[in-house]
Amino acid sequence: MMAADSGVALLIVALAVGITVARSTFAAVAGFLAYGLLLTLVWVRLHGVDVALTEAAIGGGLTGALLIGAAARLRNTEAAARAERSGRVVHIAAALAGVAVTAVLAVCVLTLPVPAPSLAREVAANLAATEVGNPITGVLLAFRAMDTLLEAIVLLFALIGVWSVAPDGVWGGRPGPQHLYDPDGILAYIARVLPPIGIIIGMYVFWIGADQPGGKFQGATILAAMWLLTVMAGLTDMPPISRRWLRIGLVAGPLAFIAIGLYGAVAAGAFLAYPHGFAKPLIVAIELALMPTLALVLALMLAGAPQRSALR
Amino acid sequence: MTEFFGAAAVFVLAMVALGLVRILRGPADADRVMAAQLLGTGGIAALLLVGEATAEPAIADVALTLALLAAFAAIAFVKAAAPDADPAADDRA
Amino acid sequence: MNDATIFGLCAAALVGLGVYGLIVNPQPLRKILAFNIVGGGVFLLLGAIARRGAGAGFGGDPVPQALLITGIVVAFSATALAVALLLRLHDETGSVTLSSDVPPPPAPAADVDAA
Amino acid sequence: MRTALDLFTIVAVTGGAIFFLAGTAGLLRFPDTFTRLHALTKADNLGLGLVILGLLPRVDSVVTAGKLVVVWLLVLLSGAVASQLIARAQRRRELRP
Amino acid sequence: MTTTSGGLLLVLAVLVPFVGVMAGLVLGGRNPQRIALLTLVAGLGLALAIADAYLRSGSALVYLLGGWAPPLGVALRADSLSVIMLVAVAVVICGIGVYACADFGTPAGQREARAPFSFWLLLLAVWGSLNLVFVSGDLFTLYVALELLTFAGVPLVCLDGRGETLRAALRYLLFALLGSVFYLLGAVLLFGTCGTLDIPLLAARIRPEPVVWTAAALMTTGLLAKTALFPLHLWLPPAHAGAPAAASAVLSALVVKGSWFLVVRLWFDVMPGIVTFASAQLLGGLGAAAILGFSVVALRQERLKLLIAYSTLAQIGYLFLMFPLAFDVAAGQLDGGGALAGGMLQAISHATAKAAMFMAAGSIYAALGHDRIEGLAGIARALPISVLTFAVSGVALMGVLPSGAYLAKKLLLGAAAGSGQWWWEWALQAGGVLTSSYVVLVLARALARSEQTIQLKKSVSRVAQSAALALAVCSLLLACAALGPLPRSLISNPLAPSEIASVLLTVGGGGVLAFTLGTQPSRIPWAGAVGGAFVSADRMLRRWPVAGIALLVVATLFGWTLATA
Repeated sequence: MMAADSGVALLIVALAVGITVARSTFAAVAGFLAYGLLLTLVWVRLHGVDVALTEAAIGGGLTGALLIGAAARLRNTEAAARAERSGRVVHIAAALAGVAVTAVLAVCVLTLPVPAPSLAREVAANLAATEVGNPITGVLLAFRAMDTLLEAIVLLFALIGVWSVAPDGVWGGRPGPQHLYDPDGILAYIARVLPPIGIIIGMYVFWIGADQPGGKFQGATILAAMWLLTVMAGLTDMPPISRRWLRIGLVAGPLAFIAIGLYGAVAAGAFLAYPHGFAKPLIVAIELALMPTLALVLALMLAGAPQRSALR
Repeated sequence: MTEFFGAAAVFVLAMVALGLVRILRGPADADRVMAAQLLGTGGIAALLLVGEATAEPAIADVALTLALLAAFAAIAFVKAAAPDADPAADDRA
Repeated sequence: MNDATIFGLCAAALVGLGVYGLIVNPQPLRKILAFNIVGGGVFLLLGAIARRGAGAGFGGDPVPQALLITGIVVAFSATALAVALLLRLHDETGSVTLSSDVPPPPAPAADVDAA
Repeated sequence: MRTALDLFTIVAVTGGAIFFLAGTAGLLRFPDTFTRLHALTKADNLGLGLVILGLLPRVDSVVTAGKLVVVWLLVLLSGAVASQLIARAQRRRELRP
Repeated sequence: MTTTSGGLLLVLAVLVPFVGVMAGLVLGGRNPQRIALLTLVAGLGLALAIADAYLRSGSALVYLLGGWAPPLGVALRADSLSVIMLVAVAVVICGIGVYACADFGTPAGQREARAPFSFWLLLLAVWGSLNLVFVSGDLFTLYVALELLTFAGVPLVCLDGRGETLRAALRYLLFALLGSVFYLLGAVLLFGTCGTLDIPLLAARIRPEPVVWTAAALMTTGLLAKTALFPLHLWLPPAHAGAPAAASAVLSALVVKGSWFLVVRLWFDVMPGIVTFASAQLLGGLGAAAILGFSVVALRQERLKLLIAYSTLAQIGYLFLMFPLAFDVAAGQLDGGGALAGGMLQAISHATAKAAMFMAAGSIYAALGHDRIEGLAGIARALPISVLTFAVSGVALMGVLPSGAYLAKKLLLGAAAGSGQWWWEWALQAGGVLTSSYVVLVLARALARSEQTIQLKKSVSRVAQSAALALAVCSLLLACAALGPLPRSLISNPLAPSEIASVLLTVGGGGVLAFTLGTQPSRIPWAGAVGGAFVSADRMLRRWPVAGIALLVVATLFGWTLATA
């Protein structure tokens, strides 16, 4: 399989070259969709199926849709951007810099210590205490649960940032444009057919996460995508961001996480620790609480800043 | 069989690589999105073949996720390119 | 040469390319893309390091793999925030240039009530 | 039995690969957006279908087999929808003065 | 390693502001402001409680999250540096919070307004993120903390929604992302080499070798880009000058300190033995270049807020002078001691004084409707408190007696003399003179008599002005540190001839500089040309491709100086 690995690696590099030098921004973004796909393949080859699932959901789905939507909206700025293109000296200097970075990193990769340091043994020795079968879930929700809590908060802050650039007049309103609903259109068709399947798959990916690759984040991404699909088809509309239920939904997951963490401080001696025998139920409870929040945050981040007054 | 799946994966990937030319060359943006969208199909095939070669059952879930989100970018493109287009206008034109 | 090394070298190339793109491309969306390419490279390097740490029955060290998932989410948040700023800049000014050669800000609103 | 199934797998996967080849050829050689779209959707979807068909006998659980079939159906569905939407968008662009 | 008593306070210091953000988000309307003010009180109390617990135990507070010890788990840790920063930031945030009440109230008749809502939530977000930066003991958690800080800081830049500020915010975000990706790359390499991300464990395992040098160079450079040290400063002037005053104060006084603090952590705690003489000189050299260059550019500014933004850039340079001074040549490693204490004192003096200065400038702007330095004549009569604030914080930055910066300078001068690095003594003294030059320039304008009585566009809240003054006075009072933790011998009789001479030299030298290099048409032609050259060099460096290449050049230089022992 070394040939396949080398082939994929070369393909990714070639694609990255294409994305970097493409004249058209749109071409670069479309290339980026394929980039996410190829990275998914690499994660599988590197035995990181959990990572592959995340990349498939984020790289293949959300980031791609976000960027391609932006590229389509910015099409009329292409000419101006091209006029601003850097000069030859900058190109040469930047190319030299890029080559130097690559060379230094390549040396680093080749001189990494052998045998490689690894925490795999520690994880294996302590996984039983977390009562989950998937080591990634064990790391994300027990050993390094703080990072996962912070990750949920990062998303929340980024969303506040996205909202904060809204025009003043439409504050509290609905994000994104109003989409027309065409009952006979193919978009409405797929927006009716796909979401039920997507919800099942999303819940399934979430549910198996405790013991096999999968988890709240990947499941939430799928749910968010399904919701956005119905919005884009005009079947539903984004809620105004001033809605109380929406605000509650945004913080419910992290707050539940913190509450369970504090319960651990009382009952198990440390913040984010789980009492003996209750680790798995509590981990599942955290994931269950986080999933709707994550789906909501992700969908709202993709929808962008409020654009329409809530009254209309 | 492992070698066979590996070879098949490489072949499908090579096809994907050729398709990338269309993404970069265009000429229309529609060509690019379409090529990217259909490369996704090739990517899923390669993924399944690689997964078979490494015998990881969870690969099917990755493929499922990719397939589910396959059309997402294309729809986002269509919607951003013509957000308020009247669908009925197509049939009149 | 094993798979971890191959993809580690691939990661090195991606970081270099992304850095090049970040410097030369004036269009902010291209910079966001380049940032994602560098990010992909860094993640790939971490993935290769995780693969090197395979052991105890795992195909890769689970700790760096978990860090990767967090990293991918953080990179997505960054992208979403940058795109939101960019689109708003475009709506507000009709241009997306980042050039500092445009005239300096005429007057900041010191307080928001006045704005 | 094993060899027969292996043979089936090899034939189906090879067939799938050939369809991918055809699809890529169409993507590169056909003259305009609409013909490319037409050729491609057919070829790639059939290609994936054959690959999945070839992999089915090797799957040891019914659930995984079901997942693979769902993958194919989903790709068919989204391919059809996306190509129609893209074709509409492209036609609208071309019709615009 | 085990959890110490009082460790849970560290968790709370991070969580309380974050929970405040979430509560404000849910309750909406005018509540974010109320919740923020409540959280200010609670957070200040927590910071003081942590300081108390630290002083009681006499050693670092540690908390093992989830009870898992590193390398598998993540530990929070508060040493003396963390405690100092936690308390200083809490005080500054409280001052800014009081000041901002005047600017960021929700207008009557509106249920919820965008700018106040965002400001109060982001203020708490910045605070929680900074606290996390100060107490986290894990390089990856620190990466997440850095990103939290960036995501909270960037929207503050463009709260008023004008195109210019949106552009500044986007530049800031993109360059900061480049910085954090460099940091992450370095952390990944360290993990690949040492198999841990925990700071004490890393310090024990790290060895001088190429991968470590690369990692250290990448991380340092990435953090410098986020701190806006010369020549990686392209994003700071428009961002800090364009933001509303309270937001500028947050960004200038606090947000840049987060990444600066991480450089301190990295150099002093992770790799004190990896640092070489040359690399420490390089870091100090960039700082010295920042002091000299940006002070001159500050003199050439026409707008007060841009002048203060450039002053921030110069002061950031000052914060890096402690690195070469802390280098123990005999032992071949970085050693805390007087230089580190001086640097920390300088950082908190700057945090308090710079927040006060931006807030005073904000009041002046609001009252006049502009902030052109040319048009400041007569403002001292109209807004005495704000001008006094500016003067006091200016004195605090100059490092003349009596101020915290004075003590800091003394400590750094002592370290320079002790290690025989006389050239840094020059840089330190020149820094004081250069700082005084732009302070004198502004004060001369503000105190000048104006022909016609000045028309105020708007009355400025007295409470807000007093909050700014209080912070400025805090900066002066830091001199009292000599009565507590620092040796009393540092402070000398302010009326001693040598002290008076030093003050006169600093202020007088600043006056001469302001007169020769300032904005008005100079009577000395070469001085105008010199000032103009600095301005064009700065404009050149602030172009994106130049800054990008500079970033890589700086990284290369660090890698090279680290490798050549």
